[in-house]
Amino acid sequence: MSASVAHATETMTDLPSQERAGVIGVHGVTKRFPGVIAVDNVSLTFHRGEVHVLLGENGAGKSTLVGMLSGLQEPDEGHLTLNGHKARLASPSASLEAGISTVFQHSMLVPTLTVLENLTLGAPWHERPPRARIAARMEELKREFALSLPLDAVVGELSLGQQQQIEIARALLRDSKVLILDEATSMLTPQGAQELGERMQQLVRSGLAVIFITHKLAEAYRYGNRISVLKQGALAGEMGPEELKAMSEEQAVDEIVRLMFGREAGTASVENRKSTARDSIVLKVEGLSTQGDADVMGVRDVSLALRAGEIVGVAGIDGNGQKQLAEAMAGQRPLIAGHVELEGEDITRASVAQRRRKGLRYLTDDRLSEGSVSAFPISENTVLKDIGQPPFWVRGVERPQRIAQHARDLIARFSVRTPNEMTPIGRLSGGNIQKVLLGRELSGEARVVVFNKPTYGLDLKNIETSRQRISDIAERGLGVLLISTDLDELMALSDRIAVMEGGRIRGIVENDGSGEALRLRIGRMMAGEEDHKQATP
Amino acid sequence: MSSLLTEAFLSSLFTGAIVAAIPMLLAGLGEQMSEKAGVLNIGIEGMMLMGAYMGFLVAFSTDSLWLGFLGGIFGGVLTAVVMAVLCVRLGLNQIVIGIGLTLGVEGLTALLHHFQFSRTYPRLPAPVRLDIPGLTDLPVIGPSLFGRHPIVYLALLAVLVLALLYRRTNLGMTLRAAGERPAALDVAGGNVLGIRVVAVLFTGAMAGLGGAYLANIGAGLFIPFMTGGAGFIGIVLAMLARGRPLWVLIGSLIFGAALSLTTALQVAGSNIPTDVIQMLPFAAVMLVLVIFGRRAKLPAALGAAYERGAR
Amino acid sequence: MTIQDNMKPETLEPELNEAENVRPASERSALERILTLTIGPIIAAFLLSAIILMLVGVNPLTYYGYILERSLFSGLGLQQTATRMAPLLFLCASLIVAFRAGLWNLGTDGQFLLGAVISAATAPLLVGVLPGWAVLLVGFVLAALVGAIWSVIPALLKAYQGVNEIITTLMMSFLGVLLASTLVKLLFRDPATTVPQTRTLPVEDRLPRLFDTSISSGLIWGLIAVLAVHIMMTRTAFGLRLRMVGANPAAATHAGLSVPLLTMATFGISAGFAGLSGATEILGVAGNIRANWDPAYGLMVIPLVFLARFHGVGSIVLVFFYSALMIGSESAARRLGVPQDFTLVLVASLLICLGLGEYIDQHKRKKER
Amino acid sequence: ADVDTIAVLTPEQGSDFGWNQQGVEAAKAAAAATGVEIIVAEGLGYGDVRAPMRELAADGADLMIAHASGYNTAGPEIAKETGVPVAIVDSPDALEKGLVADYTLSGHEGAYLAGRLAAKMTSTGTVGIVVSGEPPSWNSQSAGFAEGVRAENPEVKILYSVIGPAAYSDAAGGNRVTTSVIAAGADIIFGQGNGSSFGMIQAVESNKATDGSDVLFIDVIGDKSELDKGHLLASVLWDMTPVYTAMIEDLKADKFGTRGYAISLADDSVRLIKTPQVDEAAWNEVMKLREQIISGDIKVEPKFEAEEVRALVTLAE
Ligand SMILES: Nc1ncnc2c1ncn2[C@@H]1O[C@H](COP(=O)(O)OP(=O)(O)OP(=O)(O)O)[C@@H](O)[C@H]1O
Ligand SMILES: Nc1ncnc2c1ncn2[C@@H]1O[C@H](COP(=O)(O)OP(=O)(O)OP(=O)(O)O)[C@@H](O)[C@H]1O
Ligand SMILES: [Mg+2]
Ligand SMILES: [Mg+2]
Repeated sequence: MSASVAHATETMTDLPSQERAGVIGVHGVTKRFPGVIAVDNVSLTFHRGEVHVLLGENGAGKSTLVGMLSGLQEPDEGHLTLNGHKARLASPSASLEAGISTVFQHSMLVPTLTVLENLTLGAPWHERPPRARIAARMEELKREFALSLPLDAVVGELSLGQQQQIEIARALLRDSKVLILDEATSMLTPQGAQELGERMQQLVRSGLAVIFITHKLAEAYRYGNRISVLKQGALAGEMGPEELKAMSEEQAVDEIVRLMFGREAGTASVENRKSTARDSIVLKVEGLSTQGDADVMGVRDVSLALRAGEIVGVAGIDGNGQKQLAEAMAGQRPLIAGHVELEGEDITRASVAQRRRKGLRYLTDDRLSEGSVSAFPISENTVLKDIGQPPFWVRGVERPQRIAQHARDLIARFSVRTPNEMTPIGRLSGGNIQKVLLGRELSGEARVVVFNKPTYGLDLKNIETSRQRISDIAERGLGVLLISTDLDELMALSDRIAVMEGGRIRGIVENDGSGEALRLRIGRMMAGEEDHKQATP
Repeated sequence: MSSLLTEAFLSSLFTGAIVAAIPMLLAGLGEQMSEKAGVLNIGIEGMMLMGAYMGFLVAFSTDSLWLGFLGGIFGGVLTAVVMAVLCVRLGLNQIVIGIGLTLGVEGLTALLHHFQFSRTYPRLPAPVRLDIPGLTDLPVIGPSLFGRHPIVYLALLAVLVLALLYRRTNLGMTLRAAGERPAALDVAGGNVLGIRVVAVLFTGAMAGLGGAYLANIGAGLFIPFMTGGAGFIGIVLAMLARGRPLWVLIGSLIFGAALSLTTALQVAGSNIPTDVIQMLPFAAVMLVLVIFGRRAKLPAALGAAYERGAR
Repeated sequence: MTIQDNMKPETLEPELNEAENVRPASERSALERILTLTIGPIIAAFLLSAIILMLVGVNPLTYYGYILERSLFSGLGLQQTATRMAPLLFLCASLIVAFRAGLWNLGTDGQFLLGAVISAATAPLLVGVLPGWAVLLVGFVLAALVGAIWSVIPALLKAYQGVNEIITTLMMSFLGVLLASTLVKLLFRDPATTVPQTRTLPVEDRLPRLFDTSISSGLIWGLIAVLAVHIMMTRTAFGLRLRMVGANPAAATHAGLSVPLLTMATFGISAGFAGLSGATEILGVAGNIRANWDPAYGLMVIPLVFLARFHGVGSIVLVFFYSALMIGSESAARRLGVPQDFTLVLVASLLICLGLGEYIDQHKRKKER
Repeated sequence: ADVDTIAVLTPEQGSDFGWNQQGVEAAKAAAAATGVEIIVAEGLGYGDVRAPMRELAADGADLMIAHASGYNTAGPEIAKETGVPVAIVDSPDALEKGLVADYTLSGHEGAYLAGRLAAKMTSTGTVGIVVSGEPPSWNSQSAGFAEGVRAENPEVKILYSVIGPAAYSDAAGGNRVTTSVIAAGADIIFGQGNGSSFGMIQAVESNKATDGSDVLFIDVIGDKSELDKGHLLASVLWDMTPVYTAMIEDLKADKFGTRGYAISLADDSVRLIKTPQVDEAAWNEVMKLREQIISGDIKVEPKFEAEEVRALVTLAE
């Protein structure tokens, strides 16, 4: 790892000075959306031969800035420059023509088309697909970057990691001058992320400018030559190559955190919480199996027991049956075998609503398309899982006042930032939606809460408060099943960690604080190796 | 039943199937392109009717069937322009505007017909037919398949041309991207609204041609409301054809055959009440929907307006 | 099939809430918005239609004046307008349920006719057997049932197979229209007439007229139906469930609702109201049904309900407006020689102009921030 | 009673060379003959006609002729409600003195003659009947035609086909079905339809019979000879002027509603139009038959049911 860091800080020196004007720049740009100033009078220059890292909390305006550079949005104020000249990028094609290639935060592939077609996308409609040319270029990429893709595979059938590779390949195929990667490492394994880091360094050495956006501060330090921090749309600080080189990783991270949050955010985070597990078993799952199909993996023969006050983590690479397990427990997915017990009561046949009333709660990982109805006001969203129940409904008739009051309480208790409870929930930021959903799951008599990736996509500050809440819940004596792809999170919070792979539990390990060794053991199980020292309570 | 399988029965079946299939084929091919590109073009019925009216008007006033077809295409495109502006460029609801357009064109053409033709009912001369020597003389299928107006062969050729275009050029891929993930096409440098507008206009052109066929070849004159749901059948054909022109052809032939079977059964003197026979084509479509409906995979962004950068 | 997600009528609504909740008072005045959203487009639509009238040589002022006079300003015209509203109101109720629940029930014409046929077939036979009110009740109940039954196939296909309801309901509608006339000819035909039609329910056994007018009390029931549906959809738990399925089925499943069952229920209620609509026309006005009769109200009401943004009161206003137009234009057809089809042109122009108005409004609001 | 204004109500525009046009023109002629004013209300559709009827009553009509079988429920009801006499069609039993009269129109005698003519002139030995729907008045003509063909030559095959749904305006459907019928061997088509008849004529003009000869068309109710391009053989023309005139006179004489009215060969209210395509010899024979019908030597009974028609045409065994 230190090798690549060394590369990173070297490349700058031998570039001709005229290049210092910057291949692309933004000057005093401002972009407003209803109710928010997404980007606020930002000026930045991106240079050839540099990996320029953009950092900032959720909603800081990073993607909006990217949008302006890639022609998706035009600034309300300010302007862009290309090679020092004022320029306008009115459409994505204008941006592509200017030599700017972007890998967006959210996948921009067409899942029903083949890899080749996705790589050709945007070519004039009357031309024939340039298969031979693309195949030849892919060969080159394969040699240069070890990027290898099945050209005739349908994209939707590939893994998310492979899909991200397609997007990177697409950006590389266009002989671009600027490459923008917006959270391009989010779906990659640590290994993949490192490869990408090395690839970026390779690219800047060949004369490109790379703009790299990430939430992982260590990555920023390791792969970046220059770091800019955005805060609430405005530029909060910049760290040049010399400055960066002079700092250690820890120092740099501290500095970034200070710039981003204005305080030492990292320190207060829940470090290996103390177990609050009690003896009574609140949730027991035995031999649970679900039907799989082409799109979703089935869960096979999962058994698990959860004690009051205990947090059991579920680790695994995304898509190995975790979501299906959670859904099966919540009653959302039919079982083909096995049974579920809640505090000794068999709830295998209970419906979602019945389970909820008995105290089994499930916080989905898909806040927007599953957890909330974005067009409905916050107030209605807080009671979506209690439709028809008193006190919000009396004999089926809505009590709007009661609901509004309930929503206002929840907003206050979970400090949801919103104009009022009538605001459509889709208008809130991801973190605030998450707070509403959390509040919804925890209201009333909860006994067991299943969290599915509760901090996914949140910024450091929000991650921290969310983790604190989860830990508090366990302390109150609830059982918590915590599904996450983030091993650090699991190791910080869980009493035990179950590892899922291929729809099965490969093993359950005690979180004994053994650090790297445990991490390695879990990693092996995630890759499908059976763990024989299963620890069951 | 064996006595039904006479030459008379079969030739009326084949003849009727082809005659009935052509307008639906044209409409279905047109609709297919819109649907691929993510626009559910419910206004196609109106486009057909406008095509029928304009097609007849031009053919009648210029004495040229071919100019008439051009007129039909123009009429269809004219209607499609409204749809393209309102639904593609401005993002208004496609179903409501589609229904509105259809109603509007029904009213408008009936009104114009009333003031122009309703006292005289002018008709066009019988269309020339392209007799293919030898083939036309074949028993049963000869006169039905061959010896039709050239536009029939053009419609069949359109199936081939479209299939090739979709397969051999970037067109198919671009359309599918616009229908599946318009944002992906946009950021790749494609022109989402452009391709959608083109698709909607193409639908208008094909529907207009289909309408002109109905008026000029099918009837020899324009009658208000004469399309009678052919456009809606086109929508169903396009939805079931999963993006393949050949399937639209097969579907339209099946539907045409079902329509024609109602005639053929009657001509053959079947004793089933005609009211019951006439439900056949629609019952056939429902049956197909019940059996295959699930497989009618529609584009993910079908019906959704695209606005760059919206979220 | 994800088409439903995009085309959900429900998803078109948020702009409304936005207008209510977020806009600070300082922005464009309410008056200006009303101008761009309603009054402007209505005037534009009438102007557009006026141009078309002028093209065919009719003086638009004479025409519009005539329509107003005939449908609203004469006692007789107003009564006719009110009577014409009844079946349309029931159709509004039908569509409001479906649209708010995210389903495109485009098959109301078939449901309407089959409802009409069953009520026309049964009611006259029951006269004398049951008391008058019971005859009507049976007619209405059967019509609702038959309408609902006609939606079962699209409902099942949609709920359990995900088959797009636009095509299935349209096809079932074509089929229903044919079946209705076949039933009249083959099963329910009045043997006493040469014309294929059902037995006639005597005038005195139909829905009572209001006071001393010729207005059918179907109007009252239609108004009740629309308002009841409106309240159900906006104020009850059941309505919220339906709306939730409409707005986001995944969230509904997540919240423990049975999306397939609620989908079936939506179809049943919507189609049931369409059947009732057919029954009001028969039991309130026509008294019998003839083979091949198809007023095709269903497709026409869709734009109206849409323009009203699925709002009950808004729909009532638009139905009133449309009925007046229909009555007036029937009269104008005779006096001014403009075929009734012209109303279609007028409604289409309205739809287009109101759509444009909405677009302009949104655009302006975007620019303002 | 005093009669100064009558009204005629038609479902479609009175310019269709058929049912509506004949009705409107006859009403105008009858009004002129009896010296009364006339209000023409055309294009009212097949829906609820109560609103326009109430309005016409309020506008002072002394007699309303509801010229569509779809109006025969509303007609008597409005007559009772407003007291204005109404004439309706196809309801012989609905007579009510001073209020409701019926005129049941059946051109079966004319159609019979057309059938005789067709059977004489067919060269393929097959004739076709194409109808857009099966209302009673058309059934009676289809049956009359088939009986005529049978009587002339039992060997001639009679193909029968109903176009289908929405068929009244389905010109293309008319063409398609007629084309099929021609392909199945017919060389003379007896066609009944509104807008769809024009499609039938188009098919007749653009297809050759299976033996290569020209196909001919026999029309009903109206007179399309000015539109003809050499394929019109005849038309069974209905003239309602005598009917309406009699009605007005009965009304004046306070006898309205005491009898029904009909059209017949005898007073030429039903007659066959001759075109250049008619074979002279055949025509003369047919005219002789006409005399026999009028004199009662040949009896042609009207048959209003679709089943009765199907029983007469050629069925599969
Ligand atoms: N199209 C849009 N419409 C409305 N608001 C938007 C839009 N795009 C961005 N915003 C808002 O602008 C702000 C900046 O968003 P942006 O996506 O740039 O943040 P980000 O820094 O990329 O955040 P993240 O780390 O979550 O990706 C946010 O408050 C966001 O909600
Ligand atoms: N469709 C939209 N229309 C208007 N405003 C929107 C829209 N989407 C998002 N926003 C604005 O964007 C903000 C939320 O954006 P986003 O979801 O990117 O936030 P976030 O960065 O995830 O926030 P958090 O830090 O709380 O997670 C809201 O404040 C809202 O005003
Ligand atoms: Mg971002
Ligand atoms: Mg976010």
